[in-house]
Amino acid sequence: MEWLRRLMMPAQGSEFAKEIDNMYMGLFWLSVVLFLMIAIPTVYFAWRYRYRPGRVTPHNTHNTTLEITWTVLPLLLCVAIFFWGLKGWMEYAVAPGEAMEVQITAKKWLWQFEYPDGSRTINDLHVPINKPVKFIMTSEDVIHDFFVPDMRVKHDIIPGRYTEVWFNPTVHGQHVITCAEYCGKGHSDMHAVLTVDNDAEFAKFLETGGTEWEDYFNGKDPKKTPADWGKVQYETKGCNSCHTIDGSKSKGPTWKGIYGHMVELNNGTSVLVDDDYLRESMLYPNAKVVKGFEPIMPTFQGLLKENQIKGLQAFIKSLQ
Amino acid sequence: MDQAIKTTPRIGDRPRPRKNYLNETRGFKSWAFTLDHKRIGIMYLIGVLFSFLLGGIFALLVRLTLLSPTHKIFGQVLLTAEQYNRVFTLHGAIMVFLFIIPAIPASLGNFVLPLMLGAKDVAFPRLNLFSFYLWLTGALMALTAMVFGAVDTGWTFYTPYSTTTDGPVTLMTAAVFVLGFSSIFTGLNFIATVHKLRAPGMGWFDLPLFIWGIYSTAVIQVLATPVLGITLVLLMLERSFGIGIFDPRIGGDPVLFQHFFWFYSHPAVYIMILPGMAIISELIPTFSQKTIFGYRAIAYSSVSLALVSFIVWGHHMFVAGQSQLATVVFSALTFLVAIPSGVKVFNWLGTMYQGNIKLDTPMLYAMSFLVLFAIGGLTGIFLGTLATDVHLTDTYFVVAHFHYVMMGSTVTAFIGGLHYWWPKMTGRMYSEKWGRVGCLLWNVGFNMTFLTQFFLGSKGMPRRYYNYLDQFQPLHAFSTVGSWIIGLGLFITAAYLLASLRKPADAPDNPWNGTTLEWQTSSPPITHNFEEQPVLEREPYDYRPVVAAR
Amino acid sequence: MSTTSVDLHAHGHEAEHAHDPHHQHHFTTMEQQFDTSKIGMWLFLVTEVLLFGGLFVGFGMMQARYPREFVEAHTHLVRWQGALNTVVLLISSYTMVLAVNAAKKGIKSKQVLFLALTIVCACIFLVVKYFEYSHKFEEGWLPAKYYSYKGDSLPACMEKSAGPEAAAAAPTTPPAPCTNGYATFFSFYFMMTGLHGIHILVGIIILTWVLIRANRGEFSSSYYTPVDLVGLYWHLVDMIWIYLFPLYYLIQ
Amino acid sequence: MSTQTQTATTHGANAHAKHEHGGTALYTKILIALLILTAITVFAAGFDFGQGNVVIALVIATIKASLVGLFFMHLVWDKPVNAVIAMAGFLFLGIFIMFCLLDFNTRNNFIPQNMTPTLVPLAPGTAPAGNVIRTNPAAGQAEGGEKK
Repeated sequence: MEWLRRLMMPAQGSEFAKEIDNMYMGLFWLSVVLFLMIAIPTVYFAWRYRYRPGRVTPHNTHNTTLEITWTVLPLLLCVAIFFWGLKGWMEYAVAPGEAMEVQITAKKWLWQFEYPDGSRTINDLHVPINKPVKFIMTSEDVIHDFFVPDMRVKHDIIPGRYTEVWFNPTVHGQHVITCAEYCGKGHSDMHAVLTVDNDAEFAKFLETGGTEWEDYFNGKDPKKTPADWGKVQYETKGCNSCHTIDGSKSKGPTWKGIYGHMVELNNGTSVLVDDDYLRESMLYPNAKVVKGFEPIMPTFQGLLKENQIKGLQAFIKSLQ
Repeated sequence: MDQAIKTTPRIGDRPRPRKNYLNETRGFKSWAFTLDHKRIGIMYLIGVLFSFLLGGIFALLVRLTLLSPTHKIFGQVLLTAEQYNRVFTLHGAIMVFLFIIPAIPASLGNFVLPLMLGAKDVAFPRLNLFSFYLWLTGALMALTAMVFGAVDTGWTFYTPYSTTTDGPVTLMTAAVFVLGFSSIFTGLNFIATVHKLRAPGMGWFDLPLFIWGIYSTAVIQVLATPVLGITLVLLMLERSFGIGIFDPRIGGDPVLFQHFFWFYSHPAVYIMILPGMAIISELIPTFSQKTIFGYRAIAYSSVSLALVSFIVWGHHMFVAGQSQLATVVFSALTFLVAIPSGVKVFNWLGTMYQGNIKLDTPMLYAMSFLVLFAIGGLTGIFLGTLATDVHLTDTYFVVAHFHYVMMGSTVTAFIGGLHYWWPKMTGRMYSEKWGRVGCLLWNVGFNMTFLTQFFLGSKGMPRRYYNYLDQFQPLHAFSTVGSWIIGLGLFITAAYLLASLRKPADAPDNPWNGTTLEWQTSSPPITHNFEEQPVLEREPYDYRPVVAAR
Repeated sequence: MSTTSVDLHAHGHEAEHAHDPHHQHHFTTMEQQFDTSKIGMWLFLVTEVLLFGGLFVGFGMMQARYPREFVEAHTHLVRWQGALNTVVLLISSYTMVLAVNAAKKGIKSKQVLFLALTIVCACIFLVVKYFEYSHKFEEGWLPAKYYSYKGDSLPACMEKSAGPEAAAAAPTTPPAPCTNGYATFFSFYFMMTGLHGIHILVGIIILTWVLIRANRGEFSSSYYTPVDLVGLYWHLVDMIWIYLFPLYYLIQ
Repeated sequence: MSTQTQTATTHGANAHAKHEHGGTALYTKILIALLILTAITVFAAGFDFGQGNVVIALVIATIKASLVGLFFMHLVWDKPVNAVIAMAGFLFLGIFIMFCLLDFNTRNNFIPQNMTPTLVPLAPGTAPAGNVIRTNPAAGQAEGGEKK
């Protein structure tokens, strides 16, 4: 009966999906049996006891045994089905502790995914294969619903609150993510692609910090230059808590007008501010500290991806 | 028929009285200010059928739009996404609030209930007329909202979408508020009528089962609808003043809105289905010419369905962000609904067993009900079960499920009941042959349209989608074709029913050999229903020959 | 199941009581008519209970959500005004029940007196309410987005988020002044007391109508349904206030 | 056989008027009881019982409402059906409250009840279309802090 399952259900992307399918098919066959128990007598009685003028019908008002039977048996059946459903639900509801956490922010009408290392993607979710992933979701406007048919999971995303859902993908490749709670004009176009990567692919994906940066480097959008990408890093990676971009002094040197100029270091030497120096300062900040400043900057090794460093370099270069 | 008359004691095919409720008085005023429950019932009937037509047109538009993923008909885009959202909202809101909820209780119920009780009228005739005008006001407000661009919230008005979207949402919710009060007053009227205006000799367990169904419905109408009223008021205030209860932006909780909404709207589902079941409980014994099997079981199951319907509303919110515990509790309680529904179905089958079954049009609809309701009910199990619901909720599976229950069951019963009481209401018999054709088309079209949608849903097609993935196209097209067959069937039904009105009155007082009191008066009934106060001498559905009874 | 004799008996009554001008044709007896009206009224009251009930539920849920804001907002209500109104309404209920009693006995003078007293109490209630409302308006304790009182002690949203996880984040978040809980409290205050006030107003109107009819001497021991039903309505309005009073004025 | 028809036949139309219920003396006593209960509830509110205050206030209110219902609204003497209707109203209101509370009180176990105004800086329009880069650093950090 595998063909029938295939006919009715989408591809199975996880062990959980298999369980749901088993349950679905179980209920399906049960329903078929119960349906025939109702439909066959309906048709059969209509034919077998069809109208004959003058036939006197028996005056059967009730049969207590029969009625108790068909009250109690369905009740027992229902109790069994409830617990069956509860079992699957518990699995759905409780994420394993070691699950990787991905933040989802839904908005009319797109999905933003944010990974533990801060990488972000839009409408493009990558997860490693055979590792549980937990999604912590919130919405910026109205209620949306994160629905991955292949994983058989779905949960509403509610503004002003966090909701959670998880799955453990076992099938390599692409799956559909759709919004299942009506959210207006673009509701039916609110799709995203879930790509289940193997470990190497996922590591590569994380290394480049998602795919969003590509938009800033491919030159398609004049509003998205590498310098803009750097500005985003400046604001989100915490650079702005110590470095200003307007020339004023803070805990660290300002970035305004330093690129291409010599600066004096606290060991008395001078250095030209170029891409190499900037990269070194981000990854090994205490190697060359500018005169008049404490060596307090933490290393950003591992926190900044190559494209982000490039972006920051371009951003600083643009601050003339 | 001759033989049948001999076997039952109370067919009064007396000469047709010259004056009946239709021709007693004439003129617009005699209808507009009538206090006669039969005339009010007829006015309701015209109103709800008009709403059904309107809602049906929107349904056909929705299906037509979904025929292809490009939405192009003869090279033209039929509806844009915004228009589509408005059209499915209108379809839902009109069908639910203007059609299904008042359909059976307010139209057929209004007409038949006092007749069945052997009463001259409902308890509060003026209130009855008032609720009709409330319905009319609500309907006009909804139409006005439609003219002013209509709303795109879905009939559920979920916040915060409904508090932030454009369009005359406030007017639309006000319309639903007014319609709610119409429903409340109808229910209130019926409860009082059933309590106090039963014919002499009619105890609670001598009530026809139709009355039990309508009574249970009325209980829900009175207890649940006020909460809808206050929910809509809160929604309007939230939208206009930002009171901070439903919109998270100003500190509210959107899930609380869903609690409020479903506290009414789940019981409202039973406002829709219970009267349908009530009609079936009349049709099956009448056309089986056999006493109902398990009278008390059916009566109790109606009442228990009404009561249980109040404690299961959370099953609409399994994945909507309510607490895990609440979800589990609501799922467990939801299964309770299955029991009385099953009991009813088995009892109906028990009634047909060894009957003398005449396959007239109303009985065909009753049998369709059994089959369609079985599908609707059984697919409900998939949705009540926690784990499978996660996958199926908010998809076309749900759409198909509730159409099987609301349309396949309630509307089927409504049409069956309309055919059943048509001779009583109008004094005319309709074409039996065309009746059967209509019923056949209804069944074929309905199953084509909605059985398909179960597959769409389980495959992962979310509901309320304008665009869809290409893989769903064949099923959508099939479903759309089915909707045209439904439309054709209903068109034929409307045509032969209207055609029957052109004939002179030809219906006998008791064309189906029914045993309930409404068949004891003339067709159509006289203004005060009965020449003399009928007295219940035997329990209802007693088909034993008179000799045996005495 | 029954016998026909009962029915004939009932028919006899119909003929007997057909004279009463208030007797509607579809009722067999006046008592049946009275009982039916009463059931209808009680059903209506149930819908009123559930209508208000929705607001009570909303209030309860929002109180659970903003416990501190709600408690603080409660202190802005003047307890003695609430208490005075409670007493006034209880007394009006008392005069109402005496009016019904008088109508039942057919004593016209007492009916008029007690109905008038009830109306007076209702008016006193509204006057007190007027002073209460105008004070709230002056201070800016207004519902929803019109809330403009500046003296609240806590920035509501910040306080709410101060869970263990959010604690670390809190210092970096600018403390956004947020009146959510307070405004919601006053939204509910105005909605619930306002809806109740509307019911009082409607009560005054129908009490006046009944008073006029009583003054005409329309009510007697055989027909006093309107007085009785208006009485039921009035007691329900009182009953709702019995719950509103502690919920709003006493929890501080 | 319906009971009301029997009642009608035995009592006649004015039957209800002949039942002597209540009376001024009883109503006065009820009024005094209500006023005393009001005083008690105001008095009790002066003490701090924590959550107990609400319970005490509601219990007293329910006693008062019952007195009004039973005596002023004649439920004690009335046909039982009216009392059943009245109880049904409160019963279903109770169901409504109970299940809402069931949800609200157990929700926090699973979802952090977190109402920081992350929405405010992220309001639509502040972010470029088609992109949700957060321009407000504070919001970004706050979000990061809450996340884990």
